[in-house]
Amino acid sequence: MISIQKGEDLITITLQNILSYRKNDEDFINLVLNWNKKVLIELEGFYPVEVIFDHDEIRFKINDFDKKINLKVKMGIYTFLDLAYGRLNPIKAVLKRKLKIKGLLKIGTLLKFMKIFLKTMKMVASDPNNNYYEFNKETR
Amino acid sequence: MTETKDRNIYKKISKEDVLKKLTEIFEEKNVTNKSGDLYPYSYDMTECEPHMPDFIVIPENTLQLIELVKFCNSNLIPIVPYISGNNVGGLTIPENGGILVNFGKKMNKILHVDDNMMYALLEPGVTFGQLKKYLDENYPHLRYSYPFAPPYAGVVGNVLLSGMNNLSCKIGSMGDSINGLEVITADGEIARIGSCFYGKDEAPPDSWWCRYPMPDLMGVFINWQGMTGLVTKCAVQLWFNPPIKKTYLAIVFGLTDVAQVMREVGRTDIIDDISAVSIEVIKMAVELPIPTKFSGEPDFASMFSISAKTKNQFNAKEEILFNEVENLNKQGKNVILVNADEFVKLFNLRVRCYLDLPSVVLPLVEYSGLTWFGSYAPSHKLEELIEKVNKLFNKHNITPFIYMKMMKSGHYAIFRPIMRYNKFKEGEEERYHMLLEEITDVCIDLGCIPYKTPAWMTEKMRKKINPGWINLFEKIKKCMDPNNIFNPGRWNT
Amino acid sequence: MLNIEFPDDLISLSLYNIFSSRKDERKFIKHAKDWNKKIMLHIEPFYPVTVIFNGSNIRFERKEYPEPDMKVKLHINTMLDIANDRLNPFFAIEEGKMIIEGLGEDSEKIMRFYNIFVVSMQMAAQEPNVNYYEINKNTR
Amino acid sequence: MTVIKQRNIFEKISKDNVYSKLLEIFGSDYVTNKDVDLYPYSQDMTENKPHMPDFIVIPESKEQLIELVKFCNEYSIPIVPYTTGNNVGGLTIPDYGGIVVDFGKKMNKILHIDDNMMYALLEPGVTFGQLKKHLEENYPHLRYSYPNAPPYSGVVGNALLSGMTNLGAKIGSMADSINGLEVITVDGNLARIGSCFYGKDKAEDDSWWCRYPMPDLLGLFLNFQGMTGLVTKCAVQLWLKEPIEKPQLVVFFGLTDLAPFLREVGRADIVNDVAAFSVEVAKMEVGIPEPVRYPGEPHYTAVMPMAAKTENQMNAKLEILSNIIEKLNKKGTDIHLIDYNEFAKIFNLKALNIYNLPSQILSLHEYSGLTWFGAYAPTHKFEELIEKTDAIYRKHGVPPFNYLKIMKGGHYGIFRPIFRFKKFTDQDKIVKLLEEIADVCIDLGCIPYKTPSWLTAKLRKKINPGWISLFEKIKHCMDPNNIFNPGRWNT
Repeated sequence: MISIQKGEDLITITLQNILSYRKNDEDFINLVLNWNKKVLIELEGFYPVEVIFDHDEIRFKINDFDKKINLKVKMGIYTFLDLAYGRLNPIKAVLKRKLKIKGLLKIGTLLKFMKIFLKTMKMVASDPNNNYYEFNKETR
Repeated sequence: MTETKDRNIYKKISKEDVLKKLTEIFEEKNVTNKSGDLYPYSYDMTECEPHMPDFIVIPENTLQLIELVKFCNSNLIPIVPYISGNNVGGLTIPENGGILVNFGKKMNKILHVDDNMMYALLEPGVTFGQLKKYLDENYPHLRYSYPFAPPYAGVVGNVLLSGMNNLSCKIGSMGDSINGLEVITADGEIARIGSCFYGKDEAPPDSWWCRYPMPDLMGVFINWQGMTGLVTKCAVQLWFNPPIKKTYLAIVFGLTDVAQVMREVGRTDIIDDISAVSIEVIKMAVELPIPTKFSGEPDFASMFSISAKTKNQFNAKEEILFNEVENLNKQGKNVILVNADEFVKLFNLRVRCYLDLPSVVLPLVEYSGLTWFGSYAPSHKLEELIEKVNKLFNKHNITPFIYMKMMKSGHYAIFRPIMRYNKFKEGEEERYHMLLEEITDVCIDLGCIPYKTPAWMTEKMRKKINPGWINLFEKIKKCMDPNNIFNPGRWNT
Repeated sequence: MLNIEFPDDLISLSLYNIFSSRKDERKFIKHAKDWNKKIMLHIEPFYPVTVIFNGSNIRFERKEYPEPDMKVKLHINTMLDIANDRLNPFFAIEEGKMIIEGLGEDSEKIMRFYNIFVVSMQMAAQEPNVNYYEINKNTR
Repeated sequence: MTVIKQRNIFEKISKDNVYSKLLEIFGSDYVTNKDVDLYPYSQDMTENKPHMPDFIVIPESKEQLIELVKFCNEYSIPIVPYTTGNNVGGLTIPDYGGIVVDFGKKMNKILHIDDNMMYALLEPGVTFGQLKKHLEENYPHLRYSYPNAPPYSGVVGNALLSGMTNLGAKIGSMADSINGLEVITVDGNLARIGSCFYGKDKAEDDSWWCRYPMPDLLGLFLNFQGMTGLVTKCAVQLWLKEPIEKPQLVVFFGLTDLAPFLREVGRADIVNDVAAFSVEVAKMEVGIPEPVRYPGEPHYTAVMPMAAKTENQMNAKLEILSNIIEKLNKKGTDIHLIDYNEFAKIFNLKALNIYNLPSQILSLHEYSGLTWFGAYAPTHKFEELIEKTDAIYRKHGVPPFNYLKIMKGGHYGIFRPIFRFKKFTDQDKIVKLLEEIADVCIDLGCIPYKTPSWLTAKLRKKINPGWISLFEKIKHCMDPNNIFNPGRWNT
């Protein structure tokens, strides 16, 4: 079981929403547990958010980031959506410089991040049941 | 805030005799005077002064109501129409007591849907949820337009009070989409207004298709908040329901940039509905206790809903929208346009409560208090409105919730600051009301015209309205309701 | 100088309109005068009209003649395509969009027909100066 | 036909005293009581009974009119508003005499065009030609909507009486496009109605942008034919002029093929307007003196203004249009679509008269008489209306001149038989025909607009009593001495 900090700004809320989707899923927990890395995600036009994987916790920061960041990821909102909705393959995105990554050499970290984040994001996007009606039954 | 001047309404007849008459008209089970039953009708979510009604009656036909009106008119007893009490303006608080007529319970039938001429003939109690369900099941190719309100809110009330809906950018004020009314006037006479006006007694259900071209008597009942008579039937226009629908989300940086974005996109005349909300409103939907805007976050999010009959028509409209946004960015605006469905799914599905109307915005209604300044606004003043109102919110350090719309292809706009608060927290209501009054003054000075107006607001307006209008208003009110029995107190009557 | 009878049905009126714009033009007169032929023109979805060239007169009859010298059949939209140069008349014949009977090998007949009908309708369609304001000055 | 019961309007004050009062208010150059001047105001092109006014006045300010109304109310003298007298319903014939107020001469200014909120603030005398010219020269990106009427007819009158325009299929009745009014009521009270209602004595030019959401007092002056007060200013909505225009012509070979087409194209919401005419009208257009329809000619032709922002949008609309026609023809109609500009150039440029509005259809006005039954109509009754009126036309040996429209995205229709006639020879014949047609149409639910009083007399027999007494109540409240255009709606 992974605990994920509640987001309070647009981007963090989004990241939290995505990551929470799998927080009870075995594979996800195995990936994240004790990964202990810091990833800086920036959506161009918005602002960077630091995602801190700390033992069984995921936390976020939107300012005074840590000195040591393991991975920096930068992309535009359209790339973000294209990746989520499977219109763009991450490798191509990197080659086309649509997905800019600092720390490319740490292949291990990168692949793990992709498994943790991109894969989850696609799952959220493609989940058919994951719609408002299911979600807010009580309010309809 | 204006004190409601209490008047003794039982000079001519005793309360007991009134009760006797009411039970005679409506039967015992449809009449009550027990304070336990009356209490919920004595207030709404706003800060407007509560006041107990003396009786609640549940009518089921016009004959009962004719009898009631005649009785009340000869005994000077107030009549207050009520559907579901969801208005945000104290509109059904019986300021002088009297009889509250609850249409919601029994007079809530969908009498006819005209497939060809696209209208629905409704009793006053019909709700949005009910109408939507009925159309989806029986006339999927037709649609009504839905407001930013709960599904259990009333259709007819919203229409008669020029409410908003999610086709506003296409069709404008609901006042323009009423085809006909059946009303009971003070003398207990029943009149059918609109194209349904032929026929001595009943009108055929297929005759409720237009408001014009005969002398427009309907105006006498539109936006009058029940002050001129009791509406017992209302025909509203429906629209063809196009197969293709998509909503775009424009994320706008810069406090006032959203104004020009709405104006320009509104004029393109390709959008069904344009609404814009402060970023805080979006975050509220995610159920953050006190949503605040962080630097780097955009100031407003604007929703554009597009519909089309064919793929080509949709693409053509999409192209026009893209070009428009591109132009705006060329002019130095900072607008990011994304597919709302895609974005919201990743962001947080709760935000769909702004896309799938009617809907309950839990974080908005879960508070004990809710109030607003809802107004029609001159679109060239939006920048100034946003800036000044934003300042006021900050001054009182209350989270700014601003909701705007572009109406009828850009012919006018809607400006609507909203506030939720805790009624029972000491001093809270006063604090919010002070802000609301300041906002009201600023907006009215800039030419905003509030709708669904509480009495304290109409009093401010009366000071600004030209005397000729006031005279005419009083003249018609007196002509229609000489004894002031119809929802007295509204517009300070 | 030719005189063209003023007809009172839709199609003849159109032909009248087309011809009269050229009725004083030498080239047109040369072809139309003394042609003495009956040309049956059927513009679909309308009805057949027979144009009768007789000396210096042109008349219209709203009916099929027993044996006209020529039968021409085409759809109104084909006619407009030809008139506005979107369709080459000869391709129109090839593609069966314009059906002509009785053209034979008589090259003079072809020349006359082409000039009187096709050229005239093209001139009418493309004449820039003839616009409604010129014609209806008095009513504006 | 109803006969108008006369009343002596100079009981309380002598005609001479009225005259001197009028001179005092308007100045001698702008008041007349000479028969030669009065005569043209005593009649219009219709069959409605002529009646001489007693005075014509030409106002130039509301102050004058306030004084006039107070005076007339005190002495119960009728006031009849007049702009250009082009209505086809005897609406400005002073049934009881009195004073005709001619707005057309001096109160005819375009006071303000609001580029952003897209409206025009007008005095009652502004004409369509004038407004169109002003927009084309100063605001080429904006447009108004124009009726099938001469350029010299009045904009405000048409808007206040729910007239037709060439945006009808898109925006519906003109009543829905009025943003605000300035009116003088019977007590000489000057009221500003609509979003312009703020401001004690004057409203800002940029404040005339909406009719709602305050209590709707505007209705009191819509379709009342001047019976409730004098309108002195009116704001009407304008629309963005779309760069691409491709009018289409549709021809209908089956007598009633037009009906389902109007319904379908209406709800498809792709055309600005549909102006459908009997083919006889199209032939009259190009100057056939006594047009008749020949076998093989279509029964109806429709001209449809279509506009778009981009080529793609236009093509998308045309695609939808041809799909509709294809679908209908599969069901047995015989309908064909033709590019109108191209066709007109081949056929006869005069035909563009029907498209380039406002315009004067000479052949319609060259006769001494012109009348009609113009009505809002239930679209599911179109077939029946066409068939029954067609039969009546034949019975009377008159060529059918019908004019149909679809309104506001298909929500309702317009059915309008028109008659031109020689006043002095065949008026009686035409009136008989007109009455028969009126009866049939009203029975089928049609609601006439710009109604002459003989027609409202028929309506009153069918309208529910509640409506009538509410109408009387309002009329009495607004005009207790019945001075405002008395006789309209049989008041």
